[in-house]
Amino acid sequence: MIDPRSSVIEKRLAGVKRIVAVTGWKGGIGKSSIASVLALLLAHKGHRAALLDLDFTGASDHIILGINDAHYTEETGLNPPLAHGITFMSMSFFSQGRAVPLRGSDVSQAALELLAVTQWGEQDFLVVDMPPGIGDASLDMVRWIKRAELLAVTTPAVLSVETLKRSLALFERLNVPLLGIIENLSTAAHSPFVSHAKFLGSIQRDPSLEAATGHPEQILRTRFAEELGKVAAVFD
Amino acid sequence: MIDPRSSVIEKRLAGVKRIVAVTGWKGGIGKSSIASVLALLLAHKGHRAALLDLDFTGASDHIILGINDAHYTEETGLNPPLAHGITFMSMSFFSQGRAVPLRGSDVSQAALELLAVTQWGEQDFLVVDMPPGIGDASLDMVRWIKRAELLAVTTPAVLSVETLKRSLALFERLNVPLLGIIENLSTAAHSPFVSHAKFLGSIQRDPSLEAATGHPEQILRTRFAEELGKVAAVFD
Amino acid sequence: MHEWALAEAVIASAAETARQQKMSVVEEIVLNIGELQSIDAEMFASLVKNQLTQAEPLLQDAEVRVVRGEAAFECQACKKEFSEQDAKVSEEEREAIHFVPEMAHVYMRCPACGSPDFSIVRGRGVFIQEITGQP
Amino acid sequence: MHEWALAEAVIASAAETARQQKMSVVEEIVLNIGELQSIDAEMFASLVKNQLTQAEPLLQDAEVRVVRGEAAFECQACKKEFSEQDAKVSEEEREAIHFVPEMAHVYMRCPACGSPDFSIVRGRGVFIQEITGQP
Ligand SMILES: Nc1ncnc2c1ncn2[C@@H]1O[C@H](COP(=O)(O)OP(=O)(O)O)[C@@H](O)[C@H]1O
Ligand SMILES: Nc1ncnc2c1ncn2[C@@H]1O[C@H](COP(=O)(O)OP(=O)(O)O)[C@@H](O)[C@H]1O
Ligand SMILES: [Mg+2]
Ligand SMILES: [Mg+2]
Ligand SMILES: [Mg+2]
Ligand SMILES: [Mg+2]
Ligand code: NI
Ligand code: NI
Ligand SMILES: [Zn+2]
Ligand SMILES: [Zn+2]
Repeated sequence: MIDPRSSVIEKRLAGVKRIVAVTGWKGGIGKSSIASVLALLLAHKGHRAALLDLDFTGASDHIILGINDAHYTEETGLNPPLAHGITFMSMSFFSQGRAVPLRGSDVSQAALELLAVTQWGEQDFLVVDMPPGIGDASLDMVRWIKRAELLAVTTPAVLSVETLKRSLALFERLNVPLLGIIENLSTAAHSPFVSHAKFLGSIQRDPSLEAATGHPEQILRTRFAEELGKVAAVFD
Repeated sequence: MIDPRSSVIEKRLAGVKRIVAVTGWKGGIGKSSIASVLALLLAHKGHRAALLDLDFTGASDHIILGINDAHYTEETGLNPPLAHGITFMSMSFFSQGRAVPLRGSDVSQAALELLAVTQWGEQDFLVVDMPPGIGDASLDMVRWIKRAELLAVTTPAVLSVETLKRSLALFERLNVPLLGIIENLSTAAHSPFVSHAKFLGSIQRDPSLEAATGHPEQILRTRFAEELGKVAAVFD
Repeated sequence: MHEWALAEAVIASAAETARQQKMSVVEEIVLNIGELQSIDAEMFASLVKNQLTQAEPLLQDAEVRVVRGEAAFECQACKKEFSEQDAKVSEEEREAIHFVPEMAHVYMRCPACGSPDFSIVRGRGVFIQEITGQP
Repeated sequence: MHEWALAEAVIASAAETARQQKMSVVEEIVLNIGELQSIDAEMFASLVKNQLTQAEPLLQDAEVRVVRGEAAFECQACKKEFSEQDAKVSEEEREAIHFVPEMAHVYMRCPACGSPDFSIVRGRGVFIQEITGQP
């Protein structure tokens, strides 16, 4: 039995100019916030921006962006809806607000299915929000989305720095290009990555982000979005 | 071919009185900090306390507790070392500070191996630090460690609250007992879980925790440990 | 008809396989359509045939045959084996499973123990079961 | 000799299986010892035999036979199949793999493409290959 799906992935992504995988391999460092707001900012600047939430068991981009009513349509594949200017795909469209208990092998299968049937169309950027850890989704990304560039997130906390160090070493050996490193939830004591050749900038803890959750217009007015916007200048 | 390992798990855990799985299913909410410091506090109170870091691809308890030199010994199995009064087992003993890229199926295999060969001895408590998401490790816990009780962590943030809501509903259906809910990184705006019947208490953001990382004596003097200590009264 | 996208994958994959096996002409493609995904087998076969007419010469004259694959599940918690019939899912849930069969873990439960932790042993979705042709 | 713990698992599992298959006496237990874990087969067989003498009557007189399982890996990234010989690991790394064979993903790489994303197809660790006995 031959699984035909991987043969068509490259074609599905052919209209996408750049693919940016937001990672950092640790949980709770702001990967989803940065991925979602980055897509929002890129769309606002007039780029064609798409967002894929690949954290299937912990999907959150739809909550951050307040995407409740948008729905994919079925045509020659699944057409992701355009929500707040972003072409968006997430497992949340299929799970009706319930928990998604998937083993890693199921995560792989579901990712393969979405990559095979999602018609992204023409995009300047596809931002991919990665789950924590180096598990099936991370390894599949290297295998199937060969053009992905890493946008690595860290915080000044020892635990985040240690995770990033060991993971970057691995992904460098795997020849996955590193686009840059962002420090989030910055404090006076910076992480050692601020002196890394690929360091892009810092984002402070912004207490106003929480209340803006679910409200894109409000998010765009936060200091978080302002600071991320400066970092995102790397895409101009 | 029969895999013999699962037949011996119950026996390996027979000397352990209570098994507490620290979860919350979201990343970065303080699961590892709470699991590690809870084990430390229990040991300090004179309980026999063990700690198993089940977040194989993102192991961090050894960093939190500063366990660098301790090493397991080989006898009629693996005897976990006693570090700072805690009987401790983690994948970090085997990975030499490198990244641990494991697919979910490998996480299951590695967990099964550790559970089959680790000789925990007599313990009042085994605290299990869970990874984020509902993946292989979470599902294996339900399958293999049937006596585990959930100690669920949340924060006041919408994203954490939403994750906890959907996950608790699932685990309730699976008949996994909920020991209690802790709110970490509390702010003035509390999560709706503070009025939950199983709510145990709140822990503030404690800026002194970061500098104490790796130094158990110093951790015990933080406000974080003091507040967690009050919550841990539930174990007396 | 998001099935069109899967049909396109079938064509691409069949061409790849035929070339690997150094065929100069493909005579038959046998598809296995897993029950879980609720894909209409006739409809899917005709989608593949339609795309074949525009495909490269290698594939253009291939027959398309369809075999339906029954879905089978095995619970990892209690080892119970069960079939689709044992699961009750609503229309809306069935649609989610149609697009992403792994959503079965969200909407289906082991009929014996209630766990969502089962494996999809067979009958998940679209596979190429066999390709025959001339060298 | 953490192998003692695995030998204990073998005994417990063999007893379970024999009871499921309604055997009254077990005559032979054939073990498959995967190469990856570097367990000495002779030593392991004798550990199992020693524990048998104290096991329940059902198992007490069983012969223990050992078959060595060669380790085989398949890269998920480039599909290359490879064997243990293709991997260079130090003594210390070998010890980690001895305790937790999945540590192979930390210390070994696909010899063709350098990926740690391979599957352990065969020869991981200790399995019971066969149990024979009388009803
Ligand atoms: N710069 C920031 N200021 C304030 N809160 C933040 C910031 N970055 C992230 N957060 C909050 O931290 C939590 C974790 O962020 P999230 O994007 O979900 O991280 P991850 O995807 O890495 O798990 C969320 O509640 C989010 O709102
Ligand atoms: N109450 C707290 N006050 C200050 N920092 C905290 C608190 N709880 C957790 N942290 C910090 O937050 C980060 C994430 O905590 P961690 O325990 O690793 O979470 P998880 O295991 O859920 O991913 C760490 O840097 C940790 O030191
Ligand atoms: Mg996230
Ligand atoms: Mg943790
Ligand atoms: Mg499954
Ligand atoms: Mg493997
Ligand atoms: Ni359809
Ligand atoms: Ni040994
Ligand atoms: Zn079951
Ligand atoms: Zn390879």
